Amino acid sequence: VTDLPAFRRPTNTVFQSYALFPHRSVEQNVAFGLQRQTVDRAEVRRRVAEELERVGLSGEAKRKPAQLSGGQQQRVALARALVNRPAVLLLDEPLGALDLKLRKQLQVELKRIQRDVGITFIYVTHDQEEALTMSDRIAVMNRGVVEQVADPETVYERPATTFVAGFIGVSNLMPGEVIAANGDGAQLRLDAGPTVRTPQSGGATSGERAHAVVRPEKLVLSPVGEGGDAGRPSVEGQVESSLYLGTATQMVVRLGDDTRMTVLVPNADAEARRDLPAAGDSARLSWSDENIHIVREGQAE
Amino acid sequence: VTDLPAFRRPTNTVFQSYALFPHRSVEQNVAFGLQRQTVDRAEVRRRVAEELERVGLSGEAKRKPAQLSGGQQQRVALARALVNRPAVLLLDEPLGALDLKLRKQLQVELKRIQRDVGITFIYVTHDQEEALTMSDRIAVMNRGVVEQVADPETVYERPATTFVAGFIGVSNLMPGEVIAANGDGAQLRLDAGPTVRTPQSGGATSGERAHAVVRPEKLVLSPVGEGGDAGRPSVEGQVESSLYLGTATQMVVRLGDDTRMTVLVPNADAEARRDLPAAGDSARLSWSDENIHIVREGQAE
Amino acid sequence: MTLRRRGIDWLLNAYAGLALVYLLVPIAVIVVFSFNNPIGRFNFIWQDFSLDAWKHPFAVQGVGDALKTSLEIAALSTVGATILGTLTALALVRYEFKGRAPVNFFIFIPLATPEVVLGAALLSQFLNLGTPQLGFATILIAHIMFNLSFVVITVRSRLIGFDRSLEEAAQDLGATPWETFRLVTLPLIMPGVISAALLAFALSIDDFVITNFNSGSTITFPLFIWGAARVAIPPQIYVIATMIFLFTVAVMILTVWQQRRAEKMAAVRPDDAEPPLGPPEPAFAQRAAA
Amino acid sequence: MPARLRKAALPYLLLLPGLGWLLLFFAIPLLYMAVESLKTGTIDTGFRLTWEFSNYTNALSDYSEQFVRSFEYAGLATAISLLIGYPLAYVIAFRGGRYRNALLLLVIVPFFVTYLIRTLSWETILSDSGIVVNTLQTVGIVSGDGRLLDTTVSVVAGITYNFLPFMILPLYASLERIDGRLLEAGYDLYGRRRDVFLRVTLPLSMPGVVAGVLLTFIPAAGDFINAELLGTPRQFMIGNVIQSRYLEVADYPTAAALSFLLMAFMLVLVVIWARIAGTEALLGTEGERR
Amino acid sequence: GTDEPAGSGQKASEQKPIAKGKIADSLYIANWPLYIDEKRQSLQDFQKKYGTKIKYVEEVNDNTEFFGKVRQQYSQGEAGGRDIHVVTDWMAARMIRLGFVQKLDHSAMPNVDQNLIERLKSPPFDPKRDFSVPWQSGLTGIIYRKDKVKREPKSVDDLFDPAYKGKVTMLTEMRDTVGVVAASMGADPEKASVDEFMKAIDKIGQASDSGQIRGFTGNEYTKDITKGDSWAIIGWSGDAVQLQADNPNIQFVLPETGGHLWTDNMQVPVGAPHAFTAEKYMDFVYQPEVQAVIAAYVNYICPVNGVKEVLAKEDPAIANNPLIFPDESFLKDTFIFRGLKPDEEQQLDNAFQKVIGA
Ligand SMILES: Nc1ncnc2c1ncn2[C@@H]1O[C@H](COP(=O)(O)OP(=O)(O)OP(=O)(O)O)[C@@H](O)[C@H]1O
Ligand SMILES: Nc1ncnc2c1ncn2[C@@H]1O[C@H](COP(=O)(O)OP(=O)(O)OP(=O)(O)O)[C@@H](O)[C@H]1O
Ligand SMILES: [Mg+2]
Ligand SMILES: [Mg+2]
Repeated sequence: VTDLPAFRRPTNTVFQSYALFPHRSVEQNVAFGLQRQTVDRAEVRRRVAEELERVGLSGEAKRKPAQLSGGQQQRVALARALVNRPAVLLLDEPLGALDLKLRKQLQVELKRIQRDVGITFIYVTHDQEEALTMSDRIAVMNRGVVEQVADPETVYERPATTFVAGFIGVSNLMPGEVIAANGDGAQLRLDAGPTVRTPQSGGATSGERAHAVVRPEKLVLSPVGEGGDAGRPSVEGQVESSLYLGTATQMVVRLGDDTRMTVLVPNADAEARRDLPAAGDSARLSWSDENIHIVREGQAE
Repeated sequence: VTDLPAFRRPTNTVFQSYALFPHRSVEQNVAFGLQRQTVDRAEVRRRVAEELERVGLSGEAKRKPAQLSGGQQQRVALARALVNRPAVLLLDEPLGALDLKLRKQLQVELKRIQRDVGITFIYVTHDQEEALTMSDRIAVMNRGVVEQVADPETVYERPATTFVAGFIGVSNLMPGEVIAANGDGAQLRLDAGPTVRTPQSGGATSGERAHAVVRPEKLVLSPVGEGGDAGRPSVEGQVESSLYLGTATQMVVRLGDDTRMTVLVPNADAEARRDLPAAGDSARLSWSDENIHIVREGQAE
Repeated sequence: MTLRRRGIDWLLNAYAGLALVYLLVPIAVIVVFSFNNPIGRFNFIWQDFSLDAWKHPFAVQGVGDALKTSLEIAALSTVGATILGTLTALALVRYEFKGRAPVNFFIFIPLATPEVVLGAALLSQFLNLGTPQLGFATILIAHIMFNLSFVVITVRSRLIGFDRSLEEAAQDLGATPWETFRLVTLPLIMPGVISAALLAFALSIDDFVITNFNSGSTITFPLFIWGAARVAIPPQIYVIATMIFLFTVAVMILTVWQQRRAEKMAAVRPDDAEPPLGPPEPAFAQRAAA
Repeated sequence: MPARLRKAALPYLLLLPGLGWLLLFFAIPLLYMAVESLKTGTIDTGFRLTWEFSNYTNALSDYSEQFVRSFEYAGLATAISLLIGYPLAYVIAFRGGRYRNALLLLVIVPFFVTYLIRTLSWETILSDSGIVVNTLQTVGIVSGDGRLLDTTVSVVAGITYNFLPFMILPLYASLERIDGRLLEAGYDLYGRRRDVFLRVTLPLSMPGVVAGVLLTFIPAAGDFINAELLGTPRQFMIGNVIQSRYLEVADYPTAAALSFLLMAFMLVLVVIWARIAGTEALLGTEGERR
Repeated sequence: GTDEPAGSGQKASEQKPIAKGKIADSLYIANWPLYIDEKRQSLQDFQKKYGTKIKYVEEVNDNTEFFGKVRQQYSQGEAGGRDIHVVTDWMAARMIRLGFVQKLDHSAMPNVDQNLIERLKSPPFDPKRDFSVPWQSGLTGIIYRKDKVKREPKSVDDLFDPAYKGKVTMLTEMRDTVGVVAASMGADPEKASVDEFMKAIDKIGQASDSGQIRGFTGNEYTKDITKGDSWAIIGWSGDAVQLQADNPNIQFVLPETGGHLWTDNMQVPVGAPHAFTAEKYMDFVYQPEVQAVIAAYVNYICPVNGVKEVLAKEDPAIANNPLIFPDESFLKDTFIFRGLKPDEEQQLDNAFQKVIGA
């Protein structure tokens, strides 16, 4: 495809900066692509109207881009691309320029429209949450190299590399040494002390260095001493800080080997929160085997 | 204060757009304020250096703003204001222009610096999470009117008005009628069916319309039929959509009276997620009394 | 396809090249003929190469004084027009006040008025008043007059792209209004002001028409050329022209360079960058739009 | 409070010097000229105000030819400038790359050679025995005994040359502002180069065209130097008449009347032009403000 | 030391001559371009002798243009600092008529009385030379390129020969052009009627419209003829002489029907700050040896007797050139354009201005 001139390619792009034609009205903007492909007048008008309808801008058809809000401009850019029914639609950080609330709202809308028209969207974003919520499949790129392609859940639960782990969500990386690895899992002696078992070996071979990854919400925080259910693997450390997020409380725990672990404690019920350890207290972090995951050094960029 | 000319006021501001002087070097920018107040040369140099040290830009002292990254520019703006040791520092969406990752990082830094210099920061932001994590007290304004002033937890857990409830975090507003209210709580008959008790009356009087608010993470989702623990109040509805957020799964449930309720289910363990109801299933939402809160119609903007 | 495109590109570039040649040929001729060694008075047939004219560029009686007068007037009128014009521009861009639109229009009229008319009108005034006596003073007055609008418009175009929050910031940091202007506003509009000054200087030193009306017995460089042109232009004049030319080019290169630096730092949107001798384009666009 | 008062007065204080100057040496002179234009008399007997409005009708009927010619030539020159200037500005803006400023400098270069001299240089270039004429004669474009100098061709060529930069600079300014991503978008939406140029580039450069046309046409229509040096009375424009009526025949009333007529025509044309082109220009600039 | 300026607008007759005074230390002369030797010897000598610094400004490019410039001041008795201006006969006449110039005191100018050539002693507009002293005189005739024309033009009619279409120029000075053409049509410009002049103007107009006449010029015709852009033109003798020096193909011929003899005169404007010194200078340049330097350079008709002799030694070529030192027989083919009444002048000027397109 790349060696076709742009105007021959069966794709369209929604530009990071929208790149709307300032001198053309909304509908003229949307019509631009069709007019280039000798579609007859009436047809053009019909499809433009339909597309504006879809993005809910029928009212603004005659306006000039400069007279629209950021969100509306974004929708025009979208309509302008969609109206051509490309095989693939490339969206380059389409919501990057909008403020939080508007972004959230347009995310939902974009999903709706995508389902509606059934075109493949390639959606470029820096916002991990956006990535997780919007996509069927995510490709995480690092310095132009794809590090993992998978469905959101896999990318989040089982990041392929430390970069992915760090980029999507908060990563808790515990360094250690693989002491045993085979088809159904591996054993890792953490520098923090305990030895842990992971469900997959992630191709690690015994003897090599690797990281164990646990997501913050998968960690259970309990006061030291009372052993918790001994079955579960756990590490100990000292609470460094505690941050109230509303839906949850985020705590940072420093382990023996100075690795920082982030724990997300849902604010399910108030008293539960009240007896959370405060900064300075020492605490135990435990998790269930299935929630730990191994990432090999090598893959760490 | 307001009728003093700007240049006489004991406050300083960090502007939304930083408004750094492009023709002056970083240190000249920072020195600007002090030079206006006949502080002697050496003193100025000392304090500027110290301030740049604080924001970690000693290395860039001689650079021009245009040669700095967004984050660095932000820090210069901060230093330029701080160096004057104002009684109050006003920050107008200081991180608004930065991208997610950088924002998070600078939030932490700002907190550190604030503790460090001990100046009162007035921090304007649209980002609810920022508000919750950064502040000791939050004032929520709607159309220039302050709707609530309180510490983050109170604002989140017990919003004073429906606007506040909606603005800070996702709000689940269940409309209903107050059937009884007194000092230690009120009773509300929800349009969705059940009657609920709330810990405070929020000044509501029986007979009037009001909303019951429950935060998404406080709701417990269980399949219909199995009554759950009957003690807990609950409502029934139909799952509309389910969104994977990584740390949690967000589900929208439509109640009998078409109120939409958002539920946040922590992704604590995998199988728990697996047997979450899918879109279309009907489900029961329950909560504990202490987590429900009453907001009066009137206050709803 | 791509071949055809390359063809078009080539043609376009060639065309542009020719256009440039058209612009430069006459200047080449001037430079060349400054080295001519004409027989007799007339210097428009190439005889043979000679440096005589370059050795004594001011040998021709009166040309030195004329040039001196021109430079003095250009310098003074540039200073005058630049100051007055900048103040006016500031008022127009910075303040909402009664009668701004009419003022804007009034500023524009001189630009839409042919030089002949400007000169003639001013002359009728001087003639009717009888004073001041036509000469240096009247030329200076005239030059400041026709330069003003150009300055206003050039500076204004710069001010329009100016980020006001910078001034708020300065005030917030305790700068008095005057300090704010001196330390923030002025340095930032300086490139615009410099462009304006250059433009004014160029227009002034080059002006014949208006000067011719109001010069009395004072003779500027263009007037001298006009007189000489009726008889014969000695090579010395081409020499001086070439010298002026080379000098201005040097100045230009310097300003372009320093403006580039200015633009880099400037808070105004980079697309406000104007060629140093850039015309009052935005203003005209605005007027045209009004 | 006094501070407030001062604030309110400030814009007027800033305006005072510049505006005052223009009032004193532009507006009032026009009044004097108005009076002058209604007088009768001869240079010897002196002129008396007799409200002779016929001066205007006479001037118009006597010199309609020169009026028409002026606008003819100016229009021609403007059109040609546009044809020459647009591609050049386009190439500099989009292909100039690193050399943009250098190329721009070349465009402005003619400014740095005294107007009269560069015009005289054309006299040399176009002279009957010069290279240009000879080659054109051998090619047969110009008849054997034909000539270029002292013809419409030479005059229009001179005008075009002298005001070409006024066309190019605004064109460049507006082209250079066009956001490259808009063109990208154009191609992405199946636009061929032609489409993208006609539908995107051209409309967005309208402000430049508007400004350029104004900046070229106005001085061109008032010019008399080119006709004087490169033409003969048969090419004389209204400017020639005004200046000779004023400075040579000392027929002030007619000269003043002509001046006003010229100025009136000019303003009318400008306003009309602004109305036609206005909207376009406005939108163009609006676009950049984003 | 300045002298009493005479009140303006006074009738010439009643005016008192310039009072004697002492030599001022500065003097302002307004003259035509290139109308004096390059070194300006006479100025330096004058300064050597009287210690007067002379401001010599070449500001007269055209009689009417100059008149337009100074009229306002002169009419208010202001000379604009000028002590001497040099204008052509008819303009000199107008200046006198308007009382713009001061009456000269011949007793202060012995050399003038003694050396002024006969032919110029009493022109119609100033019979006793009370208000004007000739600077240089000249002839208006035909200049042509020997190498371009097919045969030597004898009369002005030859300029209307279609063979020279587009290669003919005439002068913007109305009296020069109209004079010679009218003469070629059988009129005598010394006393011709306005109608006869108008006829000439019509003829010129037709030729101009037909393109026969390339254009009307001031001094700048010298360029065209040298370049060869024009072949046969109406021009001035002095230029012809100078041009010849550079290009022998350039020739001057006095039309059989008569050429125009004109004079550029020095005058002292009313209000001149150094009128007496001005007289002294006029007298000064009427010394043959001083005048010789000027004559040798400008090559117009020299109004001063005795110069020929001076030059005979140094530069016989010039001394024997009839265009510079014409004998009476040569001068009989010349006419001096008659003085015009203001209304006549207005009429002819307007008509002529129309023809030449300005
Ligand atoms: N293939 C390439 N060759 C040369 N330079 C490139 C190339 N790709 C990108 N760049 C340079 O890297 C810079 C960033 O490119 P680009 O805008 O594609 O990054 P991006 O990933 O889109 O950034 P963002 O995600 O913030 O939009 C560009 O300004 C360009 O100069
Ligand atoms: N007191 C006021 N009087 C008049 N207009 C006002 C006033 N306050 C604000 N505005 C108008 O409202 C607009 C927005 O004002 P302002 O920038 O203060 O909003 P904001 O809350 O800061 O927005 P954001 O939070 O996005 O920065 C301004 O452009 C201004 O025109
Ligand atoms: Mg990008
Ligand atoms: Mg704000």
